[in-house]
Amino acid sequence: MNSSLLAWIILIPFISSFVLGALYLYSISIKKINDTIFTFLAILAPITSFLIGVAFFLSLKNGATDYMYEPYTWLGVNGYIISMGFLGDKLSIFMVLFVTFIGSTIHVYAAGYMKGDEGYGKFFSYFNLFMASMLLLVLANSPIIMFIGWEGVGLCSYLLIGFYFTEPLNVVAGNKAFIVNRVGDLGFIIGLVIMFFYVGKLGFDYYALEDYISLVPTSILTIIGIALFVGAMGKSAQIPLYVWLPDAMAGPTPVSALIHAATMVTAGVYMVARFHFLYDLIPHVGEFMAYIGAFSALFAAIIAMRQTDIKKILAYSTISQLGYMFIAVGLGAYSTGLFHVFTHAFFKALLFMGAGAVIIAVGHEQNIFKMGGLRKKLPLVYSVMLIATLAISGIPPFSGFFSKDEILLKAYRHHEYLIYGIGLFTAALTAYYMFRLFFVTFHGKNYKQKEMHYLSWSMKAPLLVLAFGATVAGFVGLPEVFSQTNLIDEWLKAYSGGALHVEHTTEIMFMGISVVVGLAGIVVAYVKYFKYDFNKEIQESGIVYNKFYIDEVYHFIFVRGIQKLSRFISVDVDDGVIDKAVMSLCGGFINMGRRIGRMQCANTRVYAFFMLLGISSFSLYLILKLG
Amino acid sequence: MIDTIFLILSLFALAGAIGMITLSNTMHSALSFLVTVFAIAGLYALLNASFLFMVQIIIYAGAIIALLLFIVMFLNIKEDKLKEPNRYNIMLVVAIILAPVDYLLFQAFLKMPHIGDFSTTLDNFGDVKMLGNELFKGWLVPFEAISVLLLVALIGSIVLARKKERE
Amino acid sequence: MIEASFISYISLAILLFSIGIMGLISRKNIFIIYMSIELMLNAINIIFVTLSKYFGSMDGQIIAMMVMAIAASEAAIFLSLIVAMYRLKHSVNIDDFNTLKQKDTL
Amino acid sequence: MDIGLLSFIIFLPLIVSFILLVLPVGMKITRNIAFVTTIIVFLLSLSIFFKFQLTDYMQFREFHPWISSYGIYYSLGVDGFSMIILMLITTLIPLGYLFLWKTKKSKGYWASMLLIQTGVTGALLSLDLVLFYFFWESMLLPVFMIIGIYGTGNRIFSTLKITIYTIMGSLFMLVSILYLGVAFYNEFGVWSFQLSDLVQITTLSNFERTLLFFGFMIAFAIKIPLFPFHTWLMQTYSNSPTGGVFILSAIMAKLGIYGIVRFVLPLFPHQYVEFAPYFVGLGVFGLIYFGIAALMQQNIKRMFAYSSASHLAFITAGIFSLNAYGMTGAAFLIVAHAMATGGLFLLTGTIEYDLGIRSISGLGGIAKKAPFLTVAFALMLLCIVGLPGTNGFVSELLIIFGLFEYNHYVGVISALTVLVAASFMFWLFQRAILVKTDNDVSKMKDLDIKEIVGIFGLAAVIIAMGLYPHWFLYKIEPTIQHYLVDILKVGIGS
Amino acid sequence: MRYSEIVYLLPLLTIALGAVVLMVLSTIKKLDIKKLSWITLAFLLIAFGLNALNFGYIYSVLPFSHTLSSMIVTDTFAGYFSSIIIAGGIVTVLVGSHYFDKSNMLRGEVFSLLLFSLFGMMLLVETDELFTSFIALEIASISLYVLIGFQKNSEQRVEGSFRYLILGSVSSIMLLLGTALLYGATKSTNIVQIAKYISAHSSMDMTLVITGGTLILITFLFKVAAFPFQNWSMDVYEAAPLPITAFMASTFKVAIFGFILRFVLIDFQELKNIWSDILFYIAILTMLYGSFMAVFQKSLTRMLASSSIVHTGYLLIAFVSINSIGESAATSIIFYLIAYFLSSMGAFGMLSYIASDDQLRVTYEDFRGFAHIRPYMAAMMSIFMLSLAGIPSTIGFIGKFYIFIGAIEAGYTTLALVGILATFVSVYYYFKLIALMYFYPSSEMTNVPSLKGIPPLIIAVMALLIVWGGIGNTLISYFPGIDFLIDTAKFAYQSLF
Repeated sequence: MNSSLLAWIILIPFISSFVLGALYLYSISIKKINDTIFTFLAILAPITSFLIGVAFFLSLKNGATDYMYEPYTWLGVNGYIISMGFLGDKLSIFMVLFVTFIGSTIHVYAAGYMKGDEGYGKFFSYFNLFMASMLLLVLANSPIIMFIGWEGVGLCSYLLIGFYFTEPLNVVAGNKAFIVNRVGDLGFIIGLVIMFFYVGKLGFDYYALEDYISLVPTSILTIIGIALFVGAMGKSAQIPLYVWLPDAMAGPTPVSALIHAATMVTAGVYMVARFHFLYDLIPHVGEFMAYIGAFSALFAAIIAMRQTDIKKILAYSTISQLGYMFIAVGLGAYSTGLFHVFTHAFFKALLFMGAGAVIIAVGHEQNIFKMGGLRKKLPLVYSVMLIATLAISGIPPFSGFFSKDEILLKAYRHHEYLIYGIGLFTAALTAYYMFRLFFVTFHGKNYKQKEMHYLSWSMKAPLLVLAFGATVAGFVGLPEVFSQTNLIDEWLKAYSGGALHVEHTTEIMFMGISVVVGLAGIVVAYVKYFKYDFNKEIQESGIVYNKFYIDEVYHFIFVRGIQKLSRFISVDVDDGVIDKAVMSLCGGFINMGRRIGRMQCANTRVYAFFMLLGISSFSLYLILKLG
Repeated sequence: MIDTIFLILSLFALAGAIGMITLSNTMHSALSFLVTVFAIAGLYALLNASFLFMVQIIIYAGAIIALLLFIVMFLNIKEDKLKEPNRYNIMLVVAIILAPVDYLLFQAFLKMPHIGDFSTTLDNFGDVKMLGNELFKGWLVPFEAISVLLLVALIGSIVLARKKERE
Repeated sequence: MIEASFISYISLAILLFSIGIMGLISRKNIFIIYMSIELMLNAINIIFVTLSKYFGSMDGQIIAMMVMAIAASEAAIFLSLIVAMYRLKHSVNIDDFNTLKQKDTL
Repeated sequence: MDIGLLSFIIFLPLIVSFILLVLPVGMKITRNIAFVTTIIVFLLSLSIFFKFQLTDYMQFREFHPWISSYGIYYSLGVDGFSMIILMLITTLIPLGYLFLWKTKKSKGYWASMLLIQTGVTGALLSLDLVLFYFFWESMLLPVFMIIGIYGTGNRIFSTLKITIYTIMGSLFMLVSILYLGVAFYNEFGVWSFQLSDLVQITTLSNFERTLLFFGFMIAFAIKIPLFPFHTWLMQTYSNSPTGGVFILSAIMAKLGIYGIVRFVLPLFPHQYVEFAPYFVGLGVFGLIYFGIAALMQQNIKRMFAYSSASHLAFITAGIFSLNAYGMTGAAFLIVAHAMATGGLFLLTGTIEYDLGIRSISGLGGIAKKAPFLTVAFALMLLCIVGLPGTNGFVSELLIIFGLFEYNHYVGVISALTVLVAASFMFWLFQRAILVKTDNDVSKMKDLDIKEIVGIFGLAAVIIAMGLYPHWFLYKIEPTIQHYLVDILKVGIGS
Repeated sequence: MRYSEIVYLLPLLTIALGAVVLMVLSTIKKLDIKKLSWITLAFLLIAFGLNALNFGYIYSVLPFSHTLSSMIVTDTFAGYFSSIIIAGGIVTVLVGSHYFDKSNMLRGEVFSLLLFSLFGMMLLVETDELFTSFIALEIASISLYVLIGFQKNSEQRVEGSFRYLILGSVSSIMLLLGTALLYGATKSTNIVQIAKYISAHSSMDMTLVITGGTLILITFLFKVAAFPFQNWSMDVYEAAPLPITAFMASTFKVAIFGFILRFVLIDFQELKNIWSDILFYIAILTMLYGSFMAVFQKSLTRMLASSSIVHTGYLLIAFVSINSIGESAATSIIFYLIAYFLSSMGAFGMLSYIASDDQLRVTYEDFRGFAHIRPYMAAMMSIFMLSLAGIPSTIGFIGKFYIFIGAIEAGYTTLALVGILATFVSVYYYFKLIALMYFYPSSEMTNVPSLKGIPPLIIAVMALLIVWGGIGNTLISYFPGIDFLIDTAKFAYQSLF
């Protein structure tokens, strides 16, 4: 296969995005264009990319070596060259496949969801731009090129969160997402720069880095590792940079599904996996990462328990699940982390799309306590949501169970018992809050009889596809006890961090614990919310509901603080000190002139006196000089 | 003998000068200045400048001061109006400030290289013939320039003193 | 060594010159100011004539004579200006003429 | 006597401007002819770009005696660094014209714009220090006129302020130039103000060189402007008309940087290296200081003024990083920033033209009325922010590389640039363009076709330079290496 | 006696003849100001043409040296300065004729006095005898006193004239006293003889010579309005009718510099260093004083007067810098004089042209929005201001360039820096005028003469000369450029020796 096709995987959505954008601008300012054209152009792109991805997948599966395509020198300074290059290895093609697949389904879904929206074309333009950036991130062959995609997805995230930009809250959320991501990017860039200086001069693609990374002293590697992880923290919404993600739910639901649940947020995980050769050398950083992940998982789960907004709950659950992934990659089990990325993509996308369907159906209401009893009204949605909820809660045989269980097992086997405990506890919480959502939304009594909106097939079909995926995706990574071949570990052998052989009985015991914990969560939720009385006025409050006031604290420290500083600089320092000094110097000169101007008193005798003084001083000077 | 005359004349000159700058009445000070002018004319005579002696008397005493007095009287100035209470203080200050100037000038002349002789002179030194000869042989340009200057002064005084400009 | 009589002439000239400057600055009366200037010219003339005698050359005397002519021409200008000024202000006080004073001072 | 290509580029606008001023033609004809002139100049400079050879020599030299009694020559030349700025100037100016097209200014405006072009290209291409100074000061006058006549607010005050400020700086430079000339004369017995001659001076003591170095640096620091010489900038920008602020920000400020690289570096390599830490520090400090100050500005142009100052400080840090990365990055950021800031000022000018408002709080909801403008604004903004895919990113990355190589800690701090610009720029975008407010923006019109062609052309270049920077950079590589030789010599010497 | 030598004297004689002729003609009532101005112009042009005959090469002649006792020297230096002086006369007459015509106080004698004054100035630069210099200075000054006080029913004119008369007389007396001292020391009043004496007796005590020279220097400093002898200038410039101010500020200053340069360069080349310390401070104080005065003025005349003090300061920089090495400083004075002459003559001329109609006290405010009424006049005024400020592309810049390089070459970098400071301050008050002219909407200043007739034309020519002198030539070979001006200045300098 021609490796230049790698570029086309990216280029197709990019071109599509460009064309869509141009058409959209044309459409709104000159002549209206039919939405069908947009739909067609939009959906074509990810599907084509997906097909190319499949071709690469098959080729790799048949033993082809990694594909590398370097069309041109991106930058060459001081003799060091950074190429614009793409790498098609097993990891990237794996990512390409699931990104394009999930992307395609969400495109289809969005075609229904966004129908009739004013910004229809714009939406797909952004969407395809996102696809292109994400694919660039994935397919890049060097960290710098990856960073282009990395920031590109951040930009698309910004654009899509602020999609309805006339509403201040949306744009604020978008800004927040972008800025917080930028904080992460700061870390990324620092890591990048340090890496470039220690190894990059020998070549800056992954191969070269992998070869020479061991030349770097560990202390530096630690810094690089932490810096890069800060980047991942930003993108993957880990403590302390998670704050943007819940707010990012301001965007249209397909956006939340695609970007803020399935693909973009997992970029951090992908990046860590990509730099496995680095993190392998610095396990202490990995441990740190795992702890961050664990705490993020727990923290987000706790917050999610008391939220009322359906999308916010899902957002916190995303943070929580991302925490799991970081536990895995932090402990060196990259393939396990990626496995969870994979399964999570399915069920989380499904959850979001289901939520989107619900939201559409009830007329853009997001508070779960104002829904209720939707089971009858939306049977299809109900059933797929059930699958997804079970998957996320870790109930076998749904996909989430396998990946999450493997993570917990890995944690245990690495003797990280605290992490294991947190993970387990979080699993229980997850089951609890997810079923809380589920029960409240679909069961109970809907005391407000509302007109249900019609759901188009373009929304329903992707739900089914993903529901299928959420059900079976776990089977690609079956544990040893069930299957000899763990397909994921097989495919991503280089990233598996070494196989962990566990006694079958132990393994089953752990599975049992997980299932029990999950079921316990479900039971609690069932007791509390299955027959929930909607006539009670629900007033959630308290520290958990308010997300531990983290947002407010951040706002106070960073936003207010910097605004104060800004005002101080521009008003007090610039205007008050520097400019004033300059101006008073000038003013002082002029006033001095006015003072001296008194010498021009128009008195002849005074003038003559001055002359006399001059003559006299000349004489004195000469007397002194001549002796 | 000569020294005595010099002493007397210079005393007169100084006294006249001091009188000129101290007397408050214009007329008095003009007359005081006249004394100085005459004393200086005497000094010229002492210095063998016989022609200058005459010129000094004619131009200064005869022309300039006469003109001055004429104008003072013509304008009929009331001197009482001018109050100059602190003129002596100013004079004192000016005198102090002038000290270095005078010292320098004096010193300069004292250090002057000895190239001349003050005592011996020609018989006809300073008389009209010698002066005229020298004037037209060696000083033609300044002489002509002076004539231009006088012309300018003539026009100038006409212009300035003319009563009305243009009808 | 310079002869004493020579120096005494010069000293007289310097003294007269100084008195002229003193008069110029200390007096308000424009006539006296004018006469001070004339006195200064006279003082310089004494120097020239003294030098003329000293050098035994007529140059100094010629210069002195021409200075008198200049003094005369200056006299003409001076007096006519004084007349013009007196016509305007009816004053011979030089301090009364200060229309050109710098405005806008602090 | 033959007239070279560079002379044509410099003086064509001047001649056209004079002809237009004298002839009794109206504003429209003046504008059209001025535009055509700039296009011709652009084509000429394009031919220079393509004929440019990959060496570090000065090319397209022109060398004629001007004031031969003092060895002052009319001496022009282009190397990689000046070529890239020349391209920038000649590209940006016609583009700016497209935006200024509809301004109802008198013909003096257009004539002044042409004069400015002569001044800046002349200063850019001169290799004789007196000639450089000549153009350097001359270009101030049309700017003075444009801001003073067509500006708003307290324009007279700010015009006088910028003039006096910048002239003060350049006068110090003049003294330094003269001092160098005299030193050369004393050493070699002939007068010369050629850069290539003056670098050979060996007799100056270190102390003298340091003073002269600062003589030059004050001039450039004011022009750039560096902290604490920046206060003129805020007032001037906020009171200037669009064209004036466009020229000031996009072009003239860059000449300050250019001057440092072109003259200060070769003339005083020791001092350049010796004081590099301070200027790097000043640059990085300025980056953050101005960036933070920009956040709370109410006047949109004032905010861009701070933003420009922030970036220019960063560029300054880049050129003092003493390595190829920083230098190349600075050269590239000069271009990137000029394009993006120029574009932003032009767009802001359009908004101001339609609405007559400059304060951010008076705007809002423009995006709905003017989608093209919004898209263009966003693209420029992304370049300022340094988003990968735009040339802004490439240059910032290179400068960070350079600073990191210079000093690790400085490099890490300078990475804050990714955060600084983003914070205020996006906030501005939110408040001024996107979010709908109660303000009446119904008079807002979208860009017309000329402006669209212009601004999107610019955006295309920005993105092209972001995606394939090497194609634009390889031509200046030899020049940069040539400059580094000076610095390396210092390293060997000390 | 070679009668051909009369050629060298012809310009001077033409001026003298013109003065006398005009004196006679001014009594004829039928001739109005216009006609008289044409006659004056004719004489001036003839004199200029005669003067230009000897242009372009180095010569030094003592015409009729026997008859005139070598008291008149006509060399390139004298020719150079005479050209400027006559040109000053021409411009004054052309620009001023409008003013004289409009202000109905002036009579035909003005032209006679103007020519007499020119005669005095020319004699001043052409004589190498100190007493003749004194007389020449008196001729020039007395004519000016009268010209200033011509309108004797105006209080300020008479007052200015009288003040100038008193102080000017005192300063002239210093010249006379200095001459006396030099005569006492050297037994001669001829500059060349004095120079010979000094070089022959360098071992002897020079107190008398130096004191005499200092007194002459004081006269010079007074006439060019250097600190602390500067106070008169602002009053007198304001008092005088504007064309006369222009004449004084530019032409007279040129003549004085011509005189002192000849005197100092020939006689005091070696002894000059004795003054360098005090002149150093005088130059600084002069520039500072002028700057301090200029920044707060409201009246343009006073502003230009104080700025002329600053320009004196620049010239003094070069004056201090004159030393044995290099000729830069001396030449730079000669060059700067022409630059300053053009700029200030233009600026004052323009002012007088504008003010002639309504006899206003011309202030900054009067120029508010001027560019919108009279764009070309505003442009010319801007050029003069730019040149005075020393902005490149004007001759003022080249002049400053020259001065500063001379100062640095002589080791007076401090002076150059102070000069820079003064320049930088000057930008404020010059640009303020440009700003006022251009940046305000047109005001009610309706009574502005339109752009008609000779005066604006001559002003325009000066503006063009300023630009030409600032850019010079690179494109057209053999067409004189800046080098030509510099070379001319050098020739003038070289002809002294």
